[in-house]
Amino acid sequence: MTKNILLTAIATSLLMAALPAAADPAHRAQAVAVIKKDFQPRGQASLDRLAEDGLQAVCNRTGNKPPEYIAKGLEGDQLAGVKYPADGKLMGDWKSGERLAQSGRGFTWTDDPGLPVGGNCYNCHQIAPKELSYGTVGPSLFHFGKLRGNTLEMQKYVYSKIYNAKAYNLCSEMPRFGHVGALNEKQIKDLVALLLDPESPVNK
Amino acid sequence: MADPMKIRATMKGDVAEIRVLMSHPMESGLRKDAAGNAVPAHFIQSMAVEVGGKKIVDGQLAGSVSRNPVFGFKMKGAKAGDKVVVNWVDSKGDKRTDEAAIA
Amino acid sequence: MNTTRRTVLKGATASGVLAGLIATGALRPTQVLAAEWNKAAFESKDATAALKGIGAAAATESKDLVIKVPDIAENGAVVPVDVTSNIPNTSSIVIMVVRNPFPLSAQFDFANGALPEVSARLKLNETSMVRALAKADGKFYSVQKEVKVTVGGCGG
Amino acid sequence: MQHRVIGALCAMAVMGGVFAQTPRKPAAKPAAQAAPAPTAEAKDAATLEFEKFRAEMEDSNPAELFEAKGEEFWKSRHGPKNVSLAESCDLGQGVGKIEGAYVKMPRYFADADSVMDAERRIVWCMVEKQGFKFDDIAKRPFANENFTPDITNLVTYVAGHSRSMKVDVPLKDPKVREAYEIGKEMAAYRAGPYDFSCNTCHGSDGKRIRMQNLPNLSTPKGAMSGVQGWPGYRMTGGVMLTHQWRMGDCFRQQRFPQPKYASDAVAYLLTYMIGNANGEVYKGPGIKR
Repeated sequence: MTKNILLTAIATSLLMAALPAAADPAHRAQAVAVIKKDFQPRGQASLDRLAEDGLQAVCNRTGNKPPEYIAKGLEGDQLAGVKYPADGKLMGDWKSGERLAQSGRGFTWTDDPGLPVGGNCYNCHQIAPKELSYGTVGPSLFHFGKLRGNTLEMQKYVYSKIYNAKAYNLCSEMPRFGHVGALNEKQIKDLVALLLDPESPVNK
Repeated sequence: MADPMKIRATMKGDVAEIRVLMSHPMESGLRKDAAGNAVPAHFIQSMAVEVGGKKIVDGQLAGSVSRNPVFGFKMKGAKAGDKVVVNWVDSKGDKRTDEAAIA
Repeated sequence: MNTTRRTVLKGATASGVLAGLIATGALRPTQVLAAEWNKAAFESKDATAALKGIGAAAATESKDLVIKVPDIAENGAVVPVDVTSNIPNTSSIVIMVVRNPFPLSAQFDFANGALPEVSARLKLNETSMVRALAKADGKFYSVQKEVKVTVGGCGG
Repeated sequence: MQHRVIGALCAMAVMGGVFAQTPRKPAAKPAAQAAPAPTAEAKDAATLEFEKFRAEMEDSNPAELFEAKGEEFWKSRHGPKNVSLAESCDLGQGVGKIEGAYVKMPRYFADADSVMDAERRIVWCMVEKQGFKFDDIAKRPFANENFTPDITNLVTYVAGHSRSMKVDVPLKDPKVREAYEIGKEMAAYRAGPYDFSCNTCHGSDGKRIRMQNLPNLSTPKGAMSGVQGWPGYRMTGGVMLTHQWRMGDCFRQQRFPQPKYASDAVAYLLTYMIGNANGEVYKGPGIKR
């Protein structure tokens, strides 16, 4: 899942050396050792998921607050890795986007790896006003397009944010849906439409 | 053999409050298990509560009563020490009777 | 009572319940005998048929019948329902979940000092009206309230 | 939108709905449909609505049925060695003593040279004192459908004897403190396809996934709401589940592999979490969504 690591191993280790030491390196090291020792694979959740990729390592070692000069550079790397649709169209079908936003399935050891992964959006965000059961880990996205318009620039921002939220905030809590292959191009387009299409209930 | 019920009966003023917990899957027959197979119906259909030798509640239930059913009843004319007997019979003919005293 | 009981017993025989009752000794007169199951009403697939099945087709709305249910269910699998009847001579309380595949959920007949009041927990398949009925002096009264069933999150 | 067909992040896989195979009718439209976007306050109203029924739900909790079975097991002889836990198991308060034992774990047990949470300790007793095989217990450690393992009933029984008592994890014990510090670091460890750590969901105040509140485990009150109600009777599926199970389910939702049953990993995390709840009052086995 995390094969497309943008940082090479060498770059990572150099970077780690440059980082301020973790608050409690000894216990952190023990925690990592316990995690490696005491987990077992189940379903699609294999043990390689326990390894940090470069970005995770930076965030883990800095309590999710990397020094700005490091964060900026790495965010740029993440943004550079976003693959935009070849046809240049960034907005799909908001109705499909709404269905996708509702689904919280995917990647857990009880999920069938053959089934599509959901967008998980309502878990953390308020989106269309009709859905009352929404989470608040992320900001409300109600009226997202109404407030911001749907210029090509805005479409590009939303597409890239869903593709890789870490391009804008290195240690964001939001997953990198496109980067890790959870959502494909069409799905991300549909979510862009959900947020930006004037016909979407989000913007009514 | 069905597991025992938990019966709690207490006097609140002149009213006896009777609370019954039953151990039962209450399968409606409409549910599918993890493998996608229909789970056959198996639920309590009839129940009765008797206090001091007299029946006070006669109940009929559907599979839409929640699993491990919980019921609350109230009555007048009972006193501490009276025996409360509850029984049920399910759709497979399994049954269970338990008793408690009003506290 | 007697006619209904006989009809019900016939239904029960078909499903083998009666045989079970006899085999387990539940029909011995010395035991607290639970009511026989009104198969026709409980297996009705819509609320109207279920009402007919319990003889309550002509129920009238009543403010003296109080139903307490949550506006939004925390979990559709366990929805607390409290029903209290302030109608004199209430002898039975019936609870229905209108949009369930089998709407009729429970019927309680009271006697010997039991107050016409019951609390139970029911499964709601989806957002639905929950209807309570009370039988008093042979007539049926009803009240209903909607319970919303929503998508769940983690669950503590 | 068809609400319940689509799995929420955390909905149990088994439950598509209460009557899963029923053909779906369009859900009734909520009355407030036409209103503008519901505000955060409206959401809190839903939470308040749940709260109104909480006391009644907790007062008549099917967990009692499992407590009763646990008591039966605790007091009677079992296993290849045919001894009872009542006459052999020390939960830190002396052999057979269970009053207040649950809220004083995790603690360090010299005989096992480990920091153990309640469930891990009882499993240890079943293995060491009664002669059960650990692997047999660990094969099916948690309840599902119509199966409830003895260990779950036992934990529920023991937890029931810490009702209304203050959580008192002995953090002054250096071994327990060490476990706490390691657990704290584990909670912050982000990995997996979604970059989640425990703290992603449970490290700040006032957040929700869908309708469920996310306790902030770094504060006493928040940690307590993560401790409170476990072991709990889960309305979804109608099964009794333990705190060990809950930790595993968090990792499932974190998209991690599964923590091994009754392992250091779970014990250390529980030490961090329950330790943070020290001083808060535990209400006994609970009822969960």
